[in-house]
Amino acid sequence: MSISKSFSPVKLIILFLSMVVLCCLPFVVSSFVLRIATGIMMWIGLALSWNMLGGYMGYISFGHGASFGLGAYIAGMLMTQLHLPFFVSLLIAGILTYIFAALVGYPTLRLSGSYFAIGTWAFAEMMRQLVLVLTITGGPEGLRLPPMLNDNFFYFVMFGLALLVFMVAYLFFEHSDFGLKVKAVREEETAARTLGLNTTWVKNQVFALSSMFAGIIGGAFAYWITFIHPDSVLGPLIADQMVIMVLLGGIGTLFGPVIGAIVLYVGNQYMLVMWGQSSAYLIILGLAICLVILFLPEGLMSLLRILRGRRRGIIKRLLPGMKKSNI
Amino acid sequence: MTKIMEVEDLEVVYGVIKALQGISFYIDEGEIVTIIGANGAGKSSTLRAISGMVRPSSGKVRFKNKDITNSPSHLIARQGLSHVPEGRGMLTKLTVEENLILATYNRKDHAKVKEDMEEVYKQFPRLSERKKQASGNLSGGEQQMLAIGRALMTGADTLLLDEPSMGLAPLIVKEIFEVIKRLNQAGKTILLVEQNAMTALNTAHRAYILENGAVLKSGLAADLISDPEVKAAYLGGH
Amino acid sequence: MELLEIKELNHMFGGLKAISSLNINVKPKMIYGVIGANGAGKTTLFNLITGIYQPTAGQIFLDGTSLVGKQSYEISRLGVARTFQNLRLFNDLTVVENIQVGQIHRRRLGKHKTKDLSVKIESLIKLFGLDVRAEEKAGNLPYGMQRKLEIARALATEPKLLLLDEPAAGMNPKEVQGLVGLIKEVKRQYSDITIVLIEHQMKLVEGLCDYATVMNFGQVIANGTVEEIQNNPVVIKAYLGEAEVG
Amino acid sequence: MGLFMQTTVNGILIGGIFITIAVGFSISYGVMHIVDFAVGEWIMLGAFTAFWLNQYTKIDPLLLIPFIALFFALVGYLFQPIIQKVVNIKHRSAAMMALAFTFGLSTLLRGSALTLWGFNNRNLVTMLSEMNVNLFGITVPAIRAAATVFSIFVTAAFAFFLYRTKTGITIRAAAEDKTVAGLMGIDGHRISRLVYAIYVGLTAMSGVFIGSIFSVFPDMGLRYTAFAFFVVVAGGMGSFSGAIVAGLLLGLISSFVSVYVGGAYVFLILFFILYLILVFLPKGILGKGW
Amino acid sequence: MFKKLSIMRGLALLAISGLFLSLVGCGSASTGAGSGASTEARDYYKVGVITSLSGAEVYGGNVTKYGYELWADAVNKKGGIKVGDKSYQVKLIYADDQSDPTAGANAAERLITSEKVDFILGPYTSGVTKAVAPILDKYKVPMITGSAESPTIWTQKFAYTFGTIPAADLTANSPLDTLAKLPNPPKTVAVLGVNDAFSKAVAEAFKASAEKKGMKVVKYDVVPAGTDFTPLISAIKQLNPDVLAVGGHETEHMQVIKGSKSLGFMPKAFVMHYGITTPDFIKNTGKDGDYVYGAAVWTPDLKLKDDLFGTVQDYVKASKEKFNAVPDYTQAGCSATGEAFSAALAKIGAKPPLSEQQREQLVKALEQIDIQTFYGPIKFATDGNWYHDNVGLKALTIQMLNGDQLVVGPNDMKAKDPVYPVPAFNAR
Repeated sequence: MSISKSFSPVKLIILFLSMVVLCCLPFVVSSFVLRIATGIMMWIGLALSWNMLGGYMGYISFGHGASFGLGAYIAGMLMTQLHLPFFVSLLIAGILTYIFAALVGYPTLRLSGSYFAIGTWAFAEMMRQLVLVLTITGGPEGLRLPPMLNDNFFYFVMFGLALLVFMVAYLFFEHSDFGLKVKAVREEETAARTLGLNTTWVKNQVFALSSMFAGIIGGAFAYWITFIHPDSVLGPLIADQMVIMVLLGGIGTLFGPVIGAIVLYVGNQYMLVMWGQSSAYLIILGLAICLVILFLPEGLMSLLRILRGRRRGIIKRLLPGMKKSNI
Repeated sequence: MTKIMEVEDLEVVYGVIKALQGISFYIDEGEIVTIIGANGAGKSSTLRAISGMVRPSSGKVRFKNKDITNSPSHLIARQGLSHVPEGRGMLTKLTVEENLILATYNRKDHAKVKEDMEEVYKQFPRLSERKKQASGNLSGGEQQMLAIGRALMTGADTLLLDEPSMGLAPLIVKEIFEVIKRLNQAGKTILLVEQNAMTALNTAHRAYILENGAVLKSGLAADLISDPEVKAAYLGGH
Repeated sequence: MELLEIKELNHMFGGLKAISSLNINVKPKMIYGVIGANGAGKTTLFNLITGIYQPTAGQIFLDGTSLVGKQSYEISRLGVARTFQNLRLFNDLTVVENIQVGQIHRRRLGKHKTKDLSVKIESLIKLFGLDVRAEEKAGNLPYGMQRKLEIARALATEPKLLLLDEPAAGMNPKEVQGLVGLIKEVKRQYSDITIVLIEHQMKLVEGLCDYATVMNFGQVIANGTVEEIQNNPVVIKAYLGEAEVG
Repeated sequence: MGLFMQTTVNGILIGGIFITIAVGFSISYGVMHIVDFAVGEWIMLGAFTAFWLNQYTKIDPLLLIPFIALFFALVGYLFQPIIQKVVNIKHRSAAMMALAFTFGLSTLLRGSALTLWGFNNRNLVTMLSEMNVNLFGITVPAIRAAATVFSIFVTAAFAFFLYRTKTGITIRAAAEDKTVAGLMGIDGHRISRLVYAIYVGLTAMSGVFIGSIFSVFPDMGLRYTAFAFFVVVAGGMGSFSGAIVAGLLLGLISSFVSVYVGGAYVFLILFFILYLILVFLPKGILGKGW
Repeated sequence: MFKKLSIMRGLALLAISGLFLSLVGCGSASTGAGSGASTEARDYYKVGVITSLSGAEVYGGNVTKYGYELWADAVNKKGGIKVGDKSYQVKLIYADDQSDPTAGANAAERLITSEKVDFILGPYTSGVTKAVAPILDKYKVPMITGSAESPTIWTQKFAYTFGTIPAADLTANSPLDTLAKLPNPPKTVAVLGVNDAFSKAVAEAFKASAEKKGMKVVKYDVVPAGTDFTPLISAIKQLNPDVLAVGGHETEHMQVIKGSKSLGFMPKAFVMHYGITTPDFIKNTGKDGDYVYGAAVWTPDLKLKDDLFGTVQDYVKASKEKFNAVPDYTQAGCSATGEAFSAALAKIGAKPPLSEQQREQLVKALEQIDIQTFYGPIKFATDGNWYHDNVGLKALTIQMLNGDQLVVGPNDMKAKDPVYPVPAFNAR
């Protein structure tokens, strides 16, 4: 139950070392690589935030991109129109996305299964159309933010956000009563209610919380890219990628979304570099999704598990007497 | 008499639950055999395993001297074995007539189909009155009649009936069991699963009493009626 | 003073009457049996008490507080816990986690220290013989243990009223015997608790219950001690079916 | 008044085309319980097939419709077992995996089309493309009228098939309860294959009309996926009459909003209505969905 | 069963991991080579091209690609860009922006930091241009775009971004101006626009110029991409305007023509902007596309020439030979971007690879150039609302006929008189 129990000393050391490596990254690699790393961090954060809703609670949303876009636009408008500082805007964007999602959550969470998927998708499309016709958002012209061109800064912002979401996922969803409640809703909502859980409230909280993180990351993204447009931050691709990353890595696990985000983002970038002049990367992306679902429905995390199992199997074969001596 | 069906050491496991612990029994042609027992004793699982709705984990089912273990249910149905599931398995959006037509899907003997249809309507005049109604709008008794009628329309000579009395008023139960008897007299072999022990024993030739997935007792129905153990299994011993 | 008081309860599904004019009174600290064949409306009754369904008409009181119109979780917090006929465990969570979920709202009330609660979990797990498989996922337990876990989870909410929906379904005689002993042990350790259990096997009711109600077609057909019921001709008829057919 | 009538007619003609798609989609959802994200891609492939066949054979695309329907029915029939495999996967949310699978499929098909046929728009010219009919001062584009009439005809034929033939009854039975259907001697897998084949055939066939009314390009699928979802969801999954009403509703909303509110708001309002219907009328506007 | 499953799993694992490993391998190899180039002295210019090679704007992206490639071919055939007494070849490095601003920004970063390009030829869309421009400012790498036409790019005053095509609001008023000068000018106009940056700017300009010339705008509507135009067209038909003006791209233009024809709507003229000169539009609309008015800054019939490409006709021939495509003004504008760079490089005498200081000089030189090309004059504004945009060009009014772009205005440039009102669809 405690941290020491789920993380062996070896794992803790690995974790610590990787943190050190990640902190040193900006001072070692080229700025393009750093940019990719920033992108990876962003997507890790987004995939983890989606996983709170889709993985831990089992509500598959195809509209999570709306929160990302909403956060991006709120932060963008606060910075350009009210000239608020970045971090203040980010904070307000997070709070407003949270409130907005909490309000939208009540009707939307009445749906479940495929209906929830389509409902969130329709809502996200609606948001995109809304931003396109509003003048305050710049409509189709998009919104330009004051450029702040410091790669290291954004790397650390995204890294920090990804870490934050990871810690929240770890502490709130993996190791707390709240996480238990959420999983209980996923596993058996009726039973959870008869055990005294206000599942409506739990569901709404998860919806709002995961939206808030997507919103904050969206705000950071807006400042990083300096230009946002309804099609780029509210397009369906944002949500689709979150879903695919989590499925690819392993839904409902802590490291699955991380692995999924890294593999898909890096894969995507390299495919772009390699075959950017053709549409072949779409074929490969589509094929990869189909293959993973057909043969690895539990995601890449299940591969790790299989490999680990095999290793254990090998040990067993090498030490046939071990099991007996244990008894 | 020839054995139309033989079941050997049938075992069914749902996930971690062992619903059937290996039961064996047989049915002779033209018999009514009943399996009685409490809820969860494994009665329905037995029927499901026979008709291919669930895959038995071990054991054998032979029907008309053919091994039908592990055949998919639609192929078993084509052998002349029809299962009327618990809860009647109504296709509520289909009309009465459509339910009946559906059952003839695999039959090529069109003249006989027509004959059978008339026979079903004759046996169950209430269905004839409600031909065009969605079966979801029928009463429980009518639904049970339709379920049996539908099983007949598959051209089956052997019927597996799962709790035909469930949720029905006593008068209707009586009516249903009369039909079952008539069908048997007309030559159908029937395997009947019931909680309603006395009624079932009064109807059947032979019976098997199931408890916790195993056969507790078997014998002629007439003998079992007066058996105190039967009564005990239901009402508690005194 | 009754602990559970059900007055003129009615419930309709579509046009069908699942429960009609039902009256039941349960005194505190009783073990009370609700008996009836499949489809008699027993589970519907539990669903009405625990707020999963709302009754078409009638009243349900727990300790004088009306439960009608309240949500399931509110009713649970008032002290009603239940199990389900078709097991509704959190299959992907471990045994301990399942029980923890049951404790959550108690913990929120701040009446207990975390340490007390884990002690409670330990004693529950031991009581139900789940200690060897405490870290296993609920879905991987054998069936009998799953049944027990569900009861343990319900107990973790520290209910006044425990509703057991066919706790013995699918158990073999030995397991049923164990269960009877277990329920008695629970009753001994939690002396204030009141238990209502749904059963269609007279056997179990006979060994456990002080008092029972027999239901048929959504109506009460008999009330009384177990012995009275076993000798009630109406019950025998409903139970064993008509003596003569045709 | 003239404008009002014209707007109404336009609306009906826009929505008419989507009825066929919705009907096929609904029935495939009913039997297989899969929300197919690739629906737009089948439309696109149908349109492209018509275009290429027309290029090489010079046969009018409208006359090619039976062939395209049959060809894609075959494609669907051969492809269905793969989807069935996904549905049968032992997974907590198998239906969601299937949804994601069709999403992958749609990406794959779109990518292939873009790579094979490039990005250009293509014009699918039919014998009706140039014509229009004038009725009491209302102009009716012939191709759209034909599409709507054809759509209604196909829907009626399909309804007849479902309600009046043995196989149709079988399909409806499988949609309601595959297990019970199995007890009647019906092979559920075969029915699923058949239904998926019909769905793909119908959808690709509608692609010919959509391609000739608008234009043919590899990215066109995305847009029509949105419309198909609208009609299917608003009509209630699996409901025939719902699909027809929702198809017409889609058309009328687009038409009236464009004319009387402003074209900018068409999609905004459509998606908003879709969302409201989902939340408040999850069984569709007629309440007849599964 | 289980065994079979695990074999399939193994296969999938192999397939997927192989896929990604090969990608990572190839990718790192290519970046490895790129980063090694930083100190390498090369005798050619490395020119980055960021444009939409996939995504929604892939069509236009390829038009820009044709333009940039023709310039590179022409330069390299001549031995390269002449700086001092030596010529240096150019090498184009492509980066796909997927029609998405984020991907465009990534692409710019990669081209600059990994590929170490000397300068950049810019994106097709205005959105991507706006996302790329700040990154260029950061690294001080100049870019000229031959395509993006949204006026909002230039109001941002990016220091390192230039454009050869005048902003849409400078060009879009020409067709209505031309029509207004006719003896029987149109009195009523309906304006439709698509809700993207360029198309909306065009629609706004159409509306403004119509109002300025005293015409009545009877309908003005900006719709999302993908909207069905028929309801709008039938509403417009009821209003019976003399002119229907449309701001959009070739897909929408085709659908407006198709929709109008099928609804029997025939205004006295259709006015459009970019897109009507594309092969897609010409091929797909056929005769129905004739007589459509458009705005352009360049047509294949102009009598201009320069040293690199020769006459406009030579350029057209080269394009037809290589891409089987008649060039439009976007393609020509893209080809001309290179000429601006060549001229500026020659002027400051900077040999490849360019240092940061040389790139700064290059921007200064670009601000000062004033050259005549086959595309027309190139001179970038250095202040005002069109900062760094090429304001030297005059907007032309064109009218399509048999796939040719005939210049019908302004009067001093026209090759033919405008046809107005135009013949009905069925009278051609």
